[in-house]
Amino acid sequence: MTDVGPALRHRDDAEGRETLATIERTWQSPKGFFGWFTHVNHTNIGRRFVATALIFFAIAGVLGLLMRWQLSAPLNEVLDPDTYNQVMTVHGTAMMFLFAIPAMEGIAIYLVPLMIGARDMAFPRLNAFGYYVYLIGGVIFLLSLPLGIAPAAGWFNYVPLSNKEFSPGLGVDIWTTMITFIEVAALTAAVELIVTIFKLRAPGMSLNRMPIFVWAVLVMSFMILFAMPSVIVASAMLMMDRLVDTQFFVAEAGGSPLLWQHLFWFFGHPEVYIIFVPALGIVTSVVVTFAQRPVFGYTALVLALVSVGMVSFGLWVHHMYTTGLPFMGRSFFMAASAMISIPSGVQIFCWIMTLWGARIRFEVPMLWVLSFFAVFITGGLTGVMVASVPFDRQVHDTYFVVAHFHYVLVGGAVFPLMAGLYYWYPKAVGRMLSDRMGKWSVGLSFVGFNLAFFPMHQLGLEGMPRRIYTYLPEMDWGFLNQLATVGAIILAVGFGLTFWNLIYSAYRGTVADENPWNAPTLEWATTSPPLNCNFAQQPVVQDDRPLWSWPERGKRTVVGGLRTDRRETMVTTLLDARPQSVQVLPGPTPWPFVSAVAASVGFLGLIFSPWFYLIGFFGAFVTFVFWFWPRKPYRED
Amino acid sequence: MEMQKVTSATGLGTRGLLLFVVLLVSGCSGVQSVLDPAAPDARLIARLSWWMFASGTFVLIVTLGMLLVAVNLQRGGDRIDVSFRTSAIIVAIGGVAAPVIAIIAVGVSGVLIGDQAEGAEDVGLTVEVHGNRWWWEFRYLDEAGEVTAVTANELHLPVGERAHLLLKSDDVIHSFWVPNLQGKTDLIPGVTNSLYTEPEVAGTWRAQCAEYCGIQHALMAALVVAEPREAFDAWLAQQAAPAVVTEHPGLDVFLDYECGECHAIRGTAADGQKGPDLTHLASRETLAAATLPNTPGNLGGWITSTHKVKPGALMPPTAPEQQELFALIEYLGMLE
Amino acid sequence: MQAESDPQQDDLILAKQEGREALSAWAGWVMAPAAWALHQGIGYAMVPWLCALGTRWPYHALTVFAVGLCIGGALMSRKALRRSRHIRPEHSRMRVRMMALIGLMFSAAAFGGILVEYLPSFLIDTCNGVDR
Amino acid sequence: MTKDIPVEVAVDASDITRFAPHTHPLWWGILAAVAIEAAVVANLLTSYFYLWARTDAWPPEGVEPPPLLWPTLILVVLPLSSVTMWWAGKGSDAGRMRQLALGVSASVLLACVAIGFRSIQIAQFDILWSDHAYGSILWAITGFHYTHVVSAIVGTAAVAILAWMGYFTPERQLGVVVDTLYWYFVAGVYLPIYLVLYWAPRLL
Repeated sequence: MTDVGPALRHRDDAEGRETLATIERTWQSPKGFFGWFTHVNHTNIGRRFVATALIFFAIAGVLGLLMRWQLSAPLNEVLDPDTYNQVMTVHGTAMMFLFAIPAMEGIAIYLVPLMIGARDMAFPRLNAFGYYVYLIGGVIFLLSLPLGIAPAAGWFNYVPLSNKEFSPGLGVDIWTTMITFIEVAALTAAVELIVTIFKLRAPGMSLNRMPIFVWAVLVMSFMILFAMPSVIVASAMLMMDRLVDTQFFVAEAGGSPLLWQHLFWFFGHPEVYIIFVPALGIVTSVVVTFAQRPVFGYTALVLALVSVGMVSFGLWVHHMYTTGLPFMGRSFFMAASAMISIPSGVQIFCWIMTLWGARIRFEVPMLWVLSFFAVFITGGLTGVMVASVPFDRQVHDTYFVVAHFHYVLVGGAVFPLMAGLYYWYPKAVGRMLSDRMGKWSVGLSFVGFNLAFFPMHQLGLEGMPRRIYTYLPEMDWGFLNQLATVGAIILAVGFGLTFWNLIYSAYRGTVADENPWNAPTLEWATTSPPLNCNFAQQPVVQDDRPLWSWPERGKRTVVGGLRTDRRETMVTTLLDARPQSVQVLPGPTPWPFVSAVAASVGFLGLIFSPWFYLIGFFGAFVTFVFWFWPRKPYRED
Repeated sequence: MEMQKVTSATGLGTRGLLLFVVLLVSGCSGVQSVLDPAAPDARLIARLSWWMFASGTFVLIVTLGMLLVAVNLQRGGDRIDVSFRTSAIIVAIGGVAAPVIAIIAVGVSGVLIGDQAEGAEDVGLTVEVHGNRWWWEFRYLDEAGEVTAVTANELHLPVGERAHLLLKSDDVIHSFWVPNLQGKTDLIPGVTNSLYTEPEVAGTWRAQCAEYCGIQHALMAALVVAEPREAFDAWLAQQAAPAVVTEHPGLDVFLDYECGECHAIRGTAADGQKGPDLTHLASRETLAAATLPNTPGNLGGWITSTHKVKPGALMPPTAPEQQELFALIEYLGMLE
Repeated sequence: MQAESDPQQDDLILAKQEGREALSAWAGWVMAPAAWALHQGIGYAMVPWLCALGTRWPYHALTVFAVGLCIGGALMSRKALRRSRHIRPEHSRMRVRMMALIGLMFSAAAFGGILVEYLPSFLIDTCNGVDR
Repeated sequence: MTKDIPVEVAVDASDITRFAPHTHPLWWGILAAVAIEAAVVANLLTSYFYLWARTDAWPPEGVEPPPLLWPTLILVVLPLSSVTMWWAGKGSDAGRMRQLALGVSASVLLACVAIGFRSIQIAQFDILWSDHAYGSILWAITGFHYTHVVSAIVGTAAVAILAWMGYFTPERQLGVVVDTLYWYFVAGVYLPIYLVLYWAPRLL
């Protein structure tokens, strides 16, 4: 703590150093192995979320490569069909639940408090709890694959295929319990983010001054809040069907297989946008910074984000066009599905107009964003096509759809995520990522991606269905599949370079400045990496780009009078962000970890016996009570 | 296929956009292809597809073109500030007006074409399609709804007549899809769905299960044969009749090894219902759900090493003595 | 407590209107999506019933109701927008304008969305594909 | 660069309250949790109607809808426990800590009575969860609400113990406020469940 850091440069005297040292001690996380389990600071938890998600991404990516290897030639025998189906199921599930959502949440957890000028999130301990839940659930889920007991019913687990009768063994049980468990983590993060954004914004940051990224995270969190419950209900029903012989999905006993599809897709469709909405926020941040001008159409972008969130709840039936629903009912969803093109179009053109004629710096994050444009627009256009009932009845469940959603998800979410990694890495680590490796990574990923997934459109139209472990030589799909496999390898090399870059630059990268890109938002107003307390003094803002307007105003406004000997952060009003009260945040504690372990015992046990419901419930409850029980000496004002 | 020559000629280094164009312009003639329609419904959808590909490509080029202009406009020069009004107009045209046109176009064309392509008028023949793990059964119904003939993995239809397929499943969800003829519809336990189709020309196409249904989903297919009415009638009469040979050493082998527990050969003691009806096995072109050509060698291989051909298939492999196997193959080969 | 150095009376005028504004500025946010969701959800669920009934008037009534909700939302948002016209762009209460503007646009979007979803009912027979 | 710009203290937090239980972030957190639970209930009730719509007989042949007596008694007891909860909150706002302790304890007792009634009523169900989808959804919704009442009781019991220990003060009553909010939800959500499970099959 000898370096006072720029945050307190105005008081770079003995007293200033002393004050900052006290605050930093207050906000410090314990060191050592056991200390690791007590961390609650959002920067620690956010970093862990992102790192874990990236590891899961790599694993799921390797599974994707395995599938591509198997499919590179007709009647290939790299994987036997059962293994292939397990690999396919785990690839899809892991990419969705273990990588995409947690990675976005992790970035949000890391950045949102910094961006809104808060010192931490509203419920730091809940945050830590969510992480352990995610880690435990994810590891157990992935372990099922090497043990050979992984689920093999596809990531959307259609009943009756996933019933006990047609999927005996533990696979689907592991899916239902662990996915529900991981969703608990997603829900805690969503609650946490909503409350943090609502109540902990820096004074002056009224709703119309929030960075677009924060708006995107807010929309994402609300979507999680309303979408996840339906898949939790669905998987709980499936769990009970398998465990205690309920009849929710059994047609002979009054149940309905279509109920599962409705519940699953009512979650499943928003899920795609849950992944994609924060990516839009990342794109906006990058576009603004590298065009060096305020975003065009702030209000329009907010409108677009919120309407993407809302409309996404009205599209789920377009996953069920082929299930024999009445035609008029389906036709309602045709227009609704195509409607998502309006907010997407508005956003794309707002970005184009922001970039129009600007002096753009083509740094690596900007290059990722440019590849995002090309790939995402293609995916969006095929998305409008599959909104059409007759066309969808031909391409549904074929490789055309595989191509479409990889264009949307990889192009629309992973490329922006990569842009985000390159953009915010200097802030989080304090060093720049290698530029050369970054450029190679963008180029290889872009070429590899298109080579891997573009031919799949053609394959789908030639009749290749999804989720097949092999195909006959007479089908003539061999060449395009080979092409796709080559592309997948190039794509993997591209992403792999970024992974290596992340590790390499942590030690060898050039040291990053406080604000290396000259960005306008608050996360760049503190040291790189941020102080334990984020901001020595919480900022007060007058517009949505404080770092550009402070120099113009010639002064930087801050909050004074927060105590240094305990963790305090400002609470402001929801809409106008007027100062309202001060929240005292809790310090390091192991209880979230203990609670997560207790809850995971309950969930894991459910695979074997329904009684673990009670064990987990009461186990978690007891630890919660310990967690919340006020400790003496009670807080005094 | 023609398309492959074109793509390989341009080489692997082809850039995305070029590839896009190349792939699109090369129609291909497959037995399982959306872009090679052989029925009015599929033709309508194929035409719609081409329209959508063309307009999609146009939109992609325009939007990316604008982006390229935007980012290249001022490389190194001074920055240009576009007025709020101009920007707003461009956003309104590109982001609102164009999508609205697209929505209306997609919506109206989808409704009209979709409705027509699912049309249920002038239905002649009715066939029950049963999805099983992992093979198809077709039961031909007469006017009264009685089953006249049962066959497996080979659907025959008269040319130029609209057939009504009743889709049923007793195990998991499957989806019946003949890309050349019609879009797919799912077979869902507890529900009977309908699909209407009308081949325009005589020919053979491939039907594929399109909804993931377990370990052998990949190789769950069937042949769809469209033939003129007379040929079809003859075929149906033949399929409706009991087995042509009911006394043969091979049949004894069949019964000894309990094949009759699952398979039926009408006119003999074999009356199992779990597996495909084999009464006229020799009349079919393929074995194992359109996976192998129907030759004596393949039949023997399928009987003895079922799980090498299709791991996880529900038929247990049988290992008769060589003599018995030959008799069995010979007998099954006589079941015209 | 204000971070801005705005004239005090500005805040006073605004504070008086706050209650009404808070409601009307949010009207479009709540009513428009609700109208769209109702129209779509109920419309979707009522198709087999409409087919059995042999008439479409319940659906028309539903559409009129949903469109009415949208128009109501739009009117209230417009009112909030007008009332907030004098707010200076650098004031933090600019967000009232933003909320109202977004509410207005939501109402317009939902209105359009409902009409586009309403359109097919004129082009096709209700009973197509209602087998069960 | 930011660090070179002179600083001005625009908001002084020294005098701003550290105790604001009614606008505390935790209050909003519980509200979000309630929104999640409400979404779960909405999904369950929608599933109930969906299954109903796809079945010929609901409840299935030979099964009676659950009797009305006990559920209706619960409909009295649970709101009553909310009233005592509200009264307890009033007390803690005004600094009458005895009232708080009494009110909270009364709520716990009333909820225990409700759980008792609920158990009787579950024993009266005419159908098992494994017999028919109707039984499955009936038991699932009932079990869901049962679990919530139990967890509300456990949480409130903890608050009651703290209240008797004299932990709470007018400033330090966040626990009471959030517990009350959750309690209102658990009591309030019973109404739609009651109407759907007990009246809908009789009336529709």
